[in-house]
Amino acid sequence: MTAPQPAIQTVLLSKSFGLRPVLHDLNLTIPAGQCVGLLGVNGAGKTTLLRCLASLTRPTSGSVHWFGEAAADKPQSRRLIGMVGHESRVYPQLSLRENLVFAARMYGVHQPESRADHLLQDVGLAARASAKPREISRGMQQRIALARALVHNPPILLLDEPFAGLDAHGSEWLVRMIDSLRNEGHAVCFTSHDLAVTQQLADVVYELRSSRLEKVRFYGPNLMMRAAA
Amino acid sequence: MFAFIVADTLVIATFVVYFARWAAEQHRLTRQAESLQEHLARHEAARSELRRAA
Amino acid sequence: MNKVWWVLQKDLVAEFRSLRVWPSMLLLGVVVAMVFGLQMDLLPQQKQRLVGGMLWLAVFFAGMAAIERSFSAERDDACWDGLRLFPVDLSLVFWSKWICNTIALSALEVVLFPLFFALSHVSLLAHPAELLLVTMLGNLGLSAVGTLVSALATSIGRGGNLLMAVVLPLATPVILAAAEATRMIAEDALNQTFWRWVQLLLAFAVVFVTVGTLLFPAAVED
Amino acid sequence: MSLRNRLHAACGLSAIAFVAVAVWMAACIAPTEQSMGDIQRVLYVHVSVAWLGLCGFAVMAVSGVGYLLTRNLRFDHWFQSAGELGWITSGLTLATGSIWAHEAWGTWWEWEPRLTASFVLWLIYCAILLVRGSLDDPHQRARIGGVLGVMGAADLPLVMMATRWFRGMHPVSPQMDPLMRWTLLVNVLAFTALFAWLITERRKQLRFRQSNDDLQRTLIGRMKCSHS
Repeated sequence: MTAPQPAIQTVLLSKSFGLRPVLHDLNLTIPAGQCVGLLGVNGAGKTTLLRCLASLTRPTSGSVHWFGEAAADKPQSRRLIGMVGHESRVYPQLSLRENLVFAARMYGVHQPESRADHLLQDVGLAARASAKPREISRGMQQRIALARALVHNPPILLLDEPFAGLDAHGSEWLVRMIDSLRNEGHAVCFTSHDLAVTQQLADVVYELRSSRLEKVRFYGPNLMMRAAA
Repeated sequence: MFAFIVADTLVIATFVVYFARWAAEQHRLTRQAESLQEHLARHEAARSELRRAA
Repeated sequence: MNKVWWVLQKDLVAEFRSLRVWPSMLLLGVVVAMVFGLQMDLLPQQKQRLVGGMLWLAVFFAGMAAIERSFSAERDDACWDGLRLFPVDLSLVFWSKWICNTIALSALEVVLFPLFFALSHVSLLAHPAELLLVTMLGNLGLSAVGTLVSALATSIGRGGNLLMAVVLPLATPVILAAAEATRMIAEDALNQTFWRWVQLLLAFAVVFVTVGTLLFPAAVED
Repeated sequence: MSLRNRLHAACGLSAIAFVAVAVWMAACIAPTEQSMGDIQRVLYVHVSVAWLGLCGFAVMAVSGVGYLLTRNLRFDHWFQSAGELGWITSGLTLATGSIWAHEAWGTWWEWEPRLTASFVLWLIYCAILLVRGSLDDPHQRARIGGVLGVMGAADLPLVMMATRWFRGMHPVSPQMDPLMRWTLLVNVLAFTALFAWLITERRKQLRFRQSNDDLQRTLIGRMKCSHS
């Protein structure tokens, strides 16, 4: 038997905007069941990297593979990806439940209504199912965004600054959530600039510096050692 | 005949102006390429110097 | 194929709940109609000649503003990214948006047609079937062009407004054909030329729906 | 100067010589038209640039499709140079046509089908170039250009048809003296040669610019690396 394909693999991934290089020849591999944390200062290119991994942005050169398949080759392979971005990606005019039902239908999920109810239960929003996204708090918005990303149970989960704007209670909930997803075998990649949470949650931590990835090891709380990845 | 002369002059003059702009741009690009190469070489030299020192 | 319907349904429900695009589109159309009405101090026959062109220009300007806004609405809360991540062929999304925009244009015309015909003292119901045909074909073509260009404009974010300037030259054939055909209806002169214009409208709609279906995935990239 | 550059220069010089011959033929060799007189000589250059305006669109559409299929910026260099020269030639079509109209019809402009069509064509060129000029990222520029180029090319026949049916006044293809036909042919060919030469030179220049940009990008990348 051959070794299982990694959930995400990038080969010499580069992206530049005009004259500005953002990512330079990145080789990143994330096997299934691993949680990867991405650190980096603002503007280091974390969001760009995540968007490239999700096939939302076309890399300038290099390629992204999901389970050995070239990303964005077939629309169907986008089913492998779930993503939570800065914004919630839910329609403000539709209720939370309607949003989830719509997403479930677009993903071709079996029985979209019951899947939506189930997810609302999971993220603890069942009581607010008929509320509109603008009527709920930031923490709840983060929950609905996660629910929307998980609607088709994707094996790869990408999270862009999932802890931003969450209080202690909210981030504790999110850590537990991500942890259980990882244990179920999902590959998770998240960006953050919160060292403590990253250290606690991630199996492997990279830092994005001057368009390159460096592997980070922690020695004691928040003491970092960098090495080229 | 006057209209003909005006029309042809206009067309040819436009092409000449386009070509002149092309030439100016070409000149600029050539100089830019030279200075970039120079920069790159200097940078390369500084780096190997550092490496030798280390 | 029912994915086309889901997106369309989502767009219509969202629009009916918030009413953020259609009322402003209708208002713009009515204002244009009023300005034309005030300026058209002409003999009835002259009005008949002009009404087609005026009408379709009003439809064009109000309609394109609406189509552009309906796309920028997708950009709020990054719903656009969510839409692009669905495992469906993006050409299907083009079809949903195209149908939705055609419905928007039709709604606009339901208001504008009586208004214009009243202003120019032209009977609306002389050739209802032909009028409906011309209008529908015109709408289909206009919304196909508008949808594709708005998608492009949305994909580049700021600076996208500039792109809407492309639509007018691209849409000249539809506006010209629809205006001429409407004029012929108003003047009660349905001859062979009229059917030629109808053919042109049909050709335009077919060409741009094809182009849109093929190019939409490239148009919405980032 | 390398052999290649010399070859390019030779091509350019022969294109220029060819244009000189064409202009001379239009001015001195072609017989004077009986009803219109010397004004008719404007036609030779007018038809040539009008043809080139259409050629520009064809090149743009083909290179736009090429880019969208391969995502290679090489195609975009073709696109940009064809766009610029197409814009220039279609603008010249309007100008020379206007001169002709002033002499022949006594008016600078008439909303006549072909005039309207070439005006619309020119507007599309303007819009495409303006939009492209406002974008910084080369790939984004190429993608937007590609889509718009294909749309414009698909629209072109429809614009022609619509305007032709609308009203008609422009001479389509009048009876011509064989010598006039030859002059016209030589003019079209000569200006096409000049056009082709300018396009290829401009394309080469755009590629040069891109290689400079690549160089600059690596330099920026290196500096970022060594500073941090």
